[in-house]
Amino acid sequence: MTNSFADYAKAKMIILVGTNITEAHPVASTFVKDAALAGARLIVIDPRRTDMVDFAEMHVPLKVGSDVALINGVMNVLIEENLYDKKYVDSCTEGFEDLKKKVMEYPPERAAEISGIPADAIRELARKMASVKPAMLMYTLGITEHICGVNNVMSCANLQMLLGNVGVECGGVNPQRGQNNVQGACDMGALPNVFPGYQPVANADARAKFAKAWNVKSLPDKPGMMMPTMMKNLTTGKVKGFYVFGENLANTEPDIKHVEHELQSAEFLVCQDIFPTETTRFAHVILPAAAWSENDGTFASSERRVNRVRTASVPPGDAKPNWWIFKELAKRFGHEWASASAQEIWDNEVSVLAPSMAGIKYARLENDGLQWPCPGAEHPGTPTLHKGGKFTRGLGMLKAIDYIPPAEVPDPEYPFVLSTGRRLYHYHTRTQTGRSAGINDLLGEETADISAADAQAKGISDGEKISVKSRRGEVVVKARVTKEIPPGLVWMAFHFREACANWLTNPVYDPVTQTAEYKACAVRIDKLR
Amino acid sequence: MDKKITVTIDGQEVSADPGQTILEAARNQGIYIPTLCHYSRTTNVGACRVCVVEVENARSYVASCCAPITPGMVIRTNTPAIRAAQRMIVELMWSSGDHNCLTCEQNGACELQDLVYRLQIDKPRFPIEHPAYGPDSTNTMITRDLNKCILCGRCVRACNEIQVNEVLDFANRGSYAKVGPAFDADYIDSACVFCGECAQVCPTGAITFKQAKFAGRPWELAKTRTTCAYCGVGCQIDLYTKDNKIVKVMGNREYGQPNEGSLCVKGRFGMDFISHPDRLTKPLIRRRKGEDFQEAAWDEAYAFIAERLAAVKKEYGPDSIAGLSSARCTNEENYLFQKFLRGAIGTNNVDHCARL
Amino acid sequence: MSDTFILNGKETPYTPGQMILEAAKNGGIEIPTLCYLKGSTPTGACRICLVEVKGARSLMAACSTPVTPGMEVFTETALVHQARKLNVELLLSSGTHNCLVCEANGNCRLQDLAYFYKITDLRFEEKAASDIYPKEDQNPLIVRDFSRCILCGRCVQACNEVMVNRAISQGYRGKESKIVTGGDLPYHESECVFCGQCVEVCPVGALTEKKAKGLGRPWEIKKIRTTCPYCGVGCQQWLHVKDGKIVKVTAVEDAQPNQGRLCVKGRFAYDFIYSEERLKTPLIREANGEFREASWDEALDLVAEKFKEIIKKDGPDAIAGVSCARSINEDSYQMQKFFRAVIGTNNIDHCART
Amino acid sequence: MTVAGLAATFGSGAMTNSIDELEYTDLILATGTNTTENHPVIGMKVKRAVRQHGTKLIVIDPREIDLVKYADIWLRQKPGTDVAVFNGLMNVIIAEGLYDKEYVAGRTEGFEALKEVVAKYTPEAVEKISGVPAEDLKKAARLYAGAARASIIYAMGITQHTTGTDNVKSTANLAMLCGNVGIEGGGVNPLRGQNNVQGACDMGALPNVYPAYQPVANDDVRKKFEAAWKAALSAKPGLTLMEIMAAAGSGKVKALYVMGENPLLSDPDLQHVKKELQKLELMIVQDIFLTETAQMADVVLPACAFAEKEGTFTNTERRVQRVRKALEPPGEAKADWEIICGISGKMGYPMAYASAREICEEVRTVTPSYAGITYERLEKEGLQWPCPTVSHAGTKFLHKDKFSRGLGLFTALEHIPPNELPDQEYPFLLSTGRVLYHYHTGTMTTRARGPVERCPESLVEIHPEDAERLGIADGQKVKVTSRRGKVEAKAHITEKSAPGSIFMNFHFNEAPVNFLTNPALDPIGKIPEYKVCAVKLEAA
Repeated sequence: MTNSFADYAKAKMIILVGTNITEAHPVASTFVKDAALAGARLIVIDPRRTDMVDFAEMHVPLKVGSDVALINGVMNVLIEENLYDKKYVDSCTEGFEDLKKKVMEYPPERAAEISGIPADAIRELARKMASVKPAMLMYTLGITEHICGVNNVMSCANLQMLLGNVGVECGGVNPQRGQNNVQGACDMGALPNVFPGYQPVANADARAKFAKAWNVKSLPDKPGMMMPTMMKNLTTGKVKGFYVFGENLANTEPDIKHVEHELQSAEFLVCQDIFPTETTRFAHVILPAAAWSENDGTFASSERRVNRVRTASVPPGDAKPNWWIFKELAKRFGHEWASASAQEIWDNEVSVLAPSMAGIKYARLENDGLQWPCPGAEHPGTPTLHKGGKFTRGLGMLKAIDYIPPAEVPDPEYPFVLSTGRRLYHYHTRTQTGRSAGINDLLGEETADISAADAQAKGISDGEKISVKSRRGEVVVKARVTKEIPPGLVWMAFHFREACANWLTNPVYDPVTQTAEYKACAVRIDKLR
Repeated sequence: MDKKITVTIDGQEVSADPGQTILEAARNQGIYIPTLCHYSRTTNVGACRVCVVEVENARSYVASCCAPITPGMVIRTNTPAIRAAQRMIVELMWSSGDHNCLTCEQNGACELQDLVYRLQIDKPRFPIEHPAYGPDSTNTMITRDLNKCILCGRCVRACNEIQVNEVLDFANRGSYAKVGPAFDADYIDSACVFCGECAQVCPTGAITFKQAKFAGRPWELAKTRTTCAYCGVGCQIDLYTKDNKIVKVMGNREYGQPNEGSLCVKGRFGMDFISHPDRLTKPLIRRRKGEDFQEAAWDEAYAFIAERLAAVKKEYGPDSIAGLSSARCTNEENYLFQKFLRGAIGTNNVDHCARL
Repeated sequence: MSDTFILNGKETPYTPGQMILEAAKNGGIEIPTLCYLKGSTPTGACRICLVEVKGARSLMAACSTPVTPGMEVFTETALVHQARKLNVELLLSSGTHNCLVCEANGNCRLQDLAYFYKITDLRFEEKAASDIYPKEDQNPLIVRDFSRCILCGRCVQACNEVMVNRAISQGYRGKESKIVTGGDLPYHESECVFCGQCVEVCPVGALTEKKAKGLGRPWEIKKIRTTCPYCGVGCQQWLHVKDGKIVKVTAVEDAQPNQGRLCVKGRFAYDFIYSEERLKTPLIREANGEFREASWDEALDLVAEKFKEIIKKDGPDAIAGVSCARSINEDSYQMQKFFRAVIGTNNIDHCART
Repeated sequence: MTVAGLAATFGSGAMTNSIDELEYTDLILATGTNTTENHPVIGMKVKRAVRQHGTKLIVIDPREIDLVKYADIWLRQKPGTDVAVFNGLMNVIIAEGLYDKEYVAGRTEGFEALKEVVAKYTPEAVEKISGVPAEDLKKAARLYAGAARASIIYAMGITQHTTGTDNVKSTANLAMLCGNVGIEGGGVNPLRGQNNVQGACDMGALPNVYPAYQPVANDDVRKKFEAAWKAALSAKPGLTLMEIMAAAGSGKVKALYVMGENPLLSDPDLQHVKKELQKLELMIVQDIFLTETAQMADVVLPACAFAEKEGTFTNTERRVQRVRKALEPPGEAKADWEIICGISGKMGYPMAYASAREICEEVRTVTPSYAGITYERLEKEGLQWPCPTVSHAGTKFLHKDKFSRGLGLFTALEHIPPNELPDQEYPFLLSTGRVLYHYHTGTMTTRARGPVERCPESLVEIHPEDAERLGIADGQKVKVTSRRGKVEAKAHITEKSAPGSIFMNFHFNEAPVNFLTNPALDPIGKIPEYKVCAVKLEAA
C-alpha cells in the first residue's frame, strides 16, 4: 500500500476495484463507510454488487477479467477530454506518450464492448474520477488473481498517476493484502529472487553482505523457482525435497486434483503446521508449530506497518516456535545460529540487514508499531510512499498495456464464468475459523452464488443443491440466489473442502508473478437429477 | 512419618497423609472444591456445607473440610449432583441476605460472589429475605453489615483461634443467629482491640474496613508487599494503594513468617500518618539562631550543612560531631549513616535509641 | 488569539464548535459520561454529563452543548453532583442491576458511577421483571440482556456511525423502548454481521460475549496487546488472558490502524489455538504409510539427513520451500535464511503475492 | 543493652530463637514484656501456644498485664527486683537439683561462682526483696526446670533499669542453667521495641562497633573498613546517645545530625535534654514530621516514610525483610539514604549509590553475617542472619552445639535496688511504657484516625486503693511530680499496677512523661531507668 488505513476515513474520493472490502477487510471497510457518511464520493468497480455499492455513487459491474480494457477506456477519456493532471504527468512520470498511444486504441466504445459497461458510463466514470482530488484507489485479489494480474495492477497505477493521485495523503494505489502477514513474508525475503528488504539475490554486493552476516562462503545467485514451478517440478523430478511451512496447498491451489498429484509425487515432503491439513496427508514428516499468540514476534500489515504479536498462552504438547525449528534444523547442517528469540532475530538480524527496517527495533514497537521505510532509530516511519510524486525509482513509469482475455472463457459447454474469493465469516481454508466456537454456526457450508435470472432459467431455487462443473472437476453445493451476482456469473469461496472452488479453478498463471487465475474460469451449473 | 494412604478422587488415585481431610488431599492434587466457612489455621466446622463431596457408600454427601480420608475411599467432587447441591447451598445463602454487589464494598473480593460466578448461577431461585439489621458504624475502623453475613463463623474463629482475643462469638439461634461481641455490643464498646483479623477473613461484605469505603474497588488497587513500620516483629504487610494513598492494609498470607497474615491495630489502622498534611515536604533552614525556618532547595540545604559541618570539624575536631541514627530507618540507611560519620566525618560518635 | 470561556472560574481556551465536554477535557477537567461515544454524534441521552451554565434555565448536557464565548461553566457544584447522582439512581431503577450475576461486573460504567457517587442503597423501585423484554441468547456469540439495558444508545451509534453496519436502532416508545434490529428479529436472523462492536461499547452488562461467560471477571484478567491473525489490516487487539488462556478479545482503543474496531473473525475466532486437533508432536511416516509420533531430535535428524541426500545427489536446487504468509516475520526470515544459507537455493516462495 | 548483656554471656546479642518457635514450645517465661500490647502479633502466638498447644506460661511482671490471664503462674515482683527474683528461681533449681548438669558441665563456665551467689537468695529472702511469695517462686522454678524446652521472652521491663545489663544476664543465667539455649523452642529472646532496632545495631549504628559488631578498636577490623570505604577511620569508640547529650551540654559536641529520632520526647529528663541541645552550634534533623526535636534544628530535611522507599528491615528474630515502595513521597521528600549521599557528596566524600539495593550489595561485602543476603533471595521470605553465603538458608536459632563466644558464661549477680525509690516526699513509684494503640513518641500513631479514636490521650494508671485514699476519680485530671518536673494527665483507675505504683505512657507530647523520668544510666548499657522513679501524685 502506498498509503495508510488512517487515510481512509479522511478521503474525499475512494475507488474500490476488485475488492469486496466489507467481507475480506471488514475493519478497513468501516473507515471507507465512515468516509462515505462524511460525504466522500465512492466508486465501486466490481462484477458483483458488493455491500459497498449501497454507499457508492456509481457501481461499475464490469465483466470478469476486463479491467485493463475498462481502465484504458477511462484513460482514453481523461486524455481526450484533457482531464488528466498534466503538471504531475510532466514532472513526475515518464512513458506518457506510449501510454497515450496505447489508450487511444481504446475509445469508450471499444472498452464498452469488452467490459460490458456502456460507453457513456465510462465517460461519466472518467469525469467523476477527474472531478475530485486526491482520490484513493484500493484493490484486492480481484485485480491480481488473473493471468493478467500484473497488467491489472499497472493499469491501476497508470490511472492514479495520470490523475496525479500518487504520493499524496488520501491518494495512492492501495492493495489490501489478503492475509495477515503476506506483506511481512515478502519483506522478509520469502521470495525466490530477493533477500530480506527486497535486495536482489542476483546482486553480488547483496549476496556478499548476506553471506557475511550468515557466516557462509557464498549464496546462490540464481533466482529460485516460484511456487507453481516448484509444484510442477515435483512431478518432473527436478524438485525432490519439498518443505511446506504453514500452507495448505491442497486446498488453496487451483485444480486440487492436479495439486494432490503433485504433492503425492514429492520424494520427501516436510510439513510444518499447527493442524493436520489436507496437505499434511502427503507429508513424510510433520513438525508441530506454535500458533499465533503462542510466541512473540511481528507481523507487517498491508500498510507496511510492523506490529508486535505477543505470547498469551503456551503451545500444546511439544509444539515449538517456527523460528526454533529452523534454527534446530540449521544446526544439523553445522550452522550455529546465534539469535535465540524472535526479538533477537529481528533486532540483531532483520533490522540490521534490511535498510528499510533499520530503524525498527522491538523497543520501538510497544504501541502502534512502525511503517517502513524506517531507515533510522529516530525515523518516525512512512505513512505515505512516494511523497510529493517522488518515486523510489525516480520518475513514475506509465506503461502501455493491452487487454488480454482470461485464459478460459465461457463456451456452450461451460457457459458460466466462475469467480472465487473469501466470505466474511471464514478465512482461507478454515483451519482457524472452522475451529473457533460459534463461527461455523454463523456460516456452516459453502454455496454457489448465482443470479436470480440464471436460477430461474435453470429452474434452481435458493438453497437447492446443484452441480458446478469445470473441465477439471465437479462439486455439489447449495445454490444461493442473490442479487449480488450478475447473470452469467457463478461465485464461490474456498473455505470448505467438500465444495471448494479450487476443484474447479484453472491452473494458469500470470507470467511474471505466477499468480493463478482464481477469478475466472468456465463452468456449467446443473440441477441435480 | 506415617505411611501414606491411597484414595481415589474423581477417578484419580491420590496418595495422602493419614489425618488429612478430603479437602486437603484434594487441594494438594490441585482439585478444586469450593469452600466458604473453611479457613486455614482454624478448626473445621463444616458449617456452610459448600464443600460437600460424594463418598462411595456414605449415606449422604460429606463436608470435605471435616471428613478425614480413610484408605481406599472413593470420592467424587464434581458430579452434576454435587454441583447442584452446591448451587442450592449458595442460592440459599444468597436469598437470606442482602447481596447486591452494586452497593457492596467487597465487590470483586467476595468469596460468595466468586462461587456464584464459578457455579454459574444466573438468578436466585428463592425470594430474597434479608434480616434488615441496621448498620454498625460506631467506630472509624471496622464496619459491620450483618445483612451480608452468611454466618460462616470465620470471624469468630479468627478472633478466638488466630488472634486469641476472645471477643467475637455467635449469639441467638436459628434465623436470629448473629455474630458479634458479647451482649451484642458494638465493637467500640467491647473488648475488641481492633486487630482487624475479622475483616480480613470475612468472605463477604459483612465486615469491612471503614476507611476503605469508596476509596477504590479491589481491582483498582495496587498491592505492594512490605514490612510493617511499627514494633520489632517485622510483620509482612500488603499495602493496597490507589492514587498514591493507602486504602487498606492486609497481612500477607502468601509467606508465613513471621506473622502468618495477622496484624495488630497499629499495622492495620496506623498508616494514616503517611499522607498526613503535617508531612515535611521541603528542606527547612534556620540561618541564624532564633530566626524562623525558611524553605530551601535541596542543593542549598546540602551546601549549608556541608559548610557548617566542615567548619565545626576544622575548629573542634571530628569528635565534636555526633550523629543519632534511627531504629526506624532501613538497614541500608543505618549503614550509610554510620559510614558517613566514620568515613566522611571521622568520628565514632554514632548511636541510636536502641537502648530506649 | 483563541476564544475562551470560564471553566470552574478559570479562563480556558476552546475551539469554536467544540462541546463543553471536549473543551473541559482539554482544560484538564474530566466530566463523567455514560452514553457519550467518542467520534459519534452526541445524543445527550443519559444526562450524566450535566453541568451548570451561568444564565441557563437548567443544567446542560456537556456532551451536546457547544461552548460560546465567555460562557461560564461549573462542573462540580453541589447541584451538579446531586443531579448526576439522581440520574444514576434513576438508571439503576430502569432494570435489574445486581452485579452479583452480571458478566460485566468490574467493567461497568454504571457501576463505576454508582461507586463514584457513593450510592449505598437503591432509592427507587426497580422495574418489574414482567416489564422487561426476555433475554436473547440464541446466537452463538452475543447475549442481549434487556434487563440491564439503560438505552444509552452507544450500541446503536457504534453499529450505525462507527461500523456503519446499520443493523440496530432505537425501537418502540416510552416504557416499551428497546434496541431493535430491523423487524425486531434476533441478531442471528437480522442484518447483523457479528462484528461485536455493540458489545465492545456497551457500558453495562446488556450486551456480553457468550463465549467469555464464566471464564473470568475483568479483575482476574491480564490484557496482552497483539496483532490480529486474520486479514492484512493488522488490527490491534487486547487478548484477555486468564490462567494462560485467551477468554476474550477486544480492540485497542485509539490504536492504529483499527482505532478500536474489530470484525467477527478478529473478535470471535481466537479459540482455534485450543482445538484438540492441534499437532502436538512431530510425526514421521512409516513404511506402511501411517504416521507415528516422534521426538524432535528424531524428526529433525530425519529431515536433515534426507535433505543432505538430495543435495548430494541432485544439488540444492532440487529442494524447494513454501513459506507461510500467516506466521510472524521472524519465521519467514528464518526459513529463507535456511534455504539460502544452509540448503543453498533460492527456491523459496510463499503462496500469496497480492 | 540486650547487646551488652547477651554478648557478654553468649557472644552475640539478639533474639536467640525465632518467633514461630514460641507457639510450639513447652514453656514460655515472659518477663518485663507486655507482649499483647507492644508486640501484639507475638502476643497472639503466646496466647495460641497456651490455648491450643498446651504450652505453660510463667509471667513475671509488676503489672497485671493481659498475659496474666493466660498464665499458669504470675510472679508480681516489685519494680527493679528482677535480679533477686531470677536468683531466687535459680536458688530453688540448684537446691533441688533440677538443673541440666550435663549442659552446665559441657557448655558453660562460671557455674561455681553463680551457685555461690544464688545460694544466698532463698525463696524467703527473695520474698522480702521482691514481694513475690516464696511458694509461688518455688512453683515457678519447678515448672520452668521441668519443661523440656523453655523460652524466655523479655522486653524493656528488663532492660530499662540501672541494672538492665544485670537483668539481661540473669535471664541468660537461668536459661543456661536449664539447658535451654541452643535448642529449638528455647532461648533468651529480647523482643525489640522498634521495627529496625536490630538492623540499626547490625549495621553498626553504635559507637563502638562497625557493621556486624566488629569493634572499631580492633586494628585488623579497622584496616578492613578503611580499605573498603577508602577513608581513614578513628580507633576511638564514640559516645553513646546519653553521653552525646551530655557532651552537647558540656560543649564537647558542637554539631548533631539526627536521622529519624525524636530525643526531645523519648529521652529521660526532657527539660535537661532541651537545655543540652540548645547549646549545639548546628543541629540537622531529618524526619517525616516537624517533631519536637526538629523544631529546634538549624536544618530540617524532609524524608520518605517507609512506604515511599525501597530497603530492608531486620526484625527482632534477626530476619532481614524487604521494604518496598508503594507510594510517591510528598513534595520534595527524599529517602534518608539519598539525603546522606547528598550531604556526603558535598563534603567531598562521594557516596554514589543508585539504589538501596546497591547499598545492600556493599553491606554484604563488609558484614559477614549478611554476606548471603541478597534482594533476590529476599523477594519471597526474609532470611535470618547469620547467613554467611548465598547458599546458606539462614539461622533459625543461635548457639546450636556451641556459643558464639565458645562456652556460655554464667555471671554471679547481686541485687542492686533502683537508683531512685519512693520516699516520703515522692511516695509513688512511676513506671513507663507503651500502650497497644500507640508507638513511641506518637509521631505516627497520633496521626492515624483509628488509634486516636481508641486512645486519644495519655492516662495515669492508678490503683483503686490509692485513688480512694487521694480522693481521685476515674477521668479526673491529676498532677504527677518528680524531682525533675511535672506533668498533668487524666487518671485511669485500674488494678493493673500494684498499690503504690503508677504507670504512664510516653506517646503524647501533651503529657511528656519523660519530664519526670530519671536519667540515671546502666553503667554498661548506658540505658536510662525509665521503669522506676519516685513521684508524687495529687489531683490537679
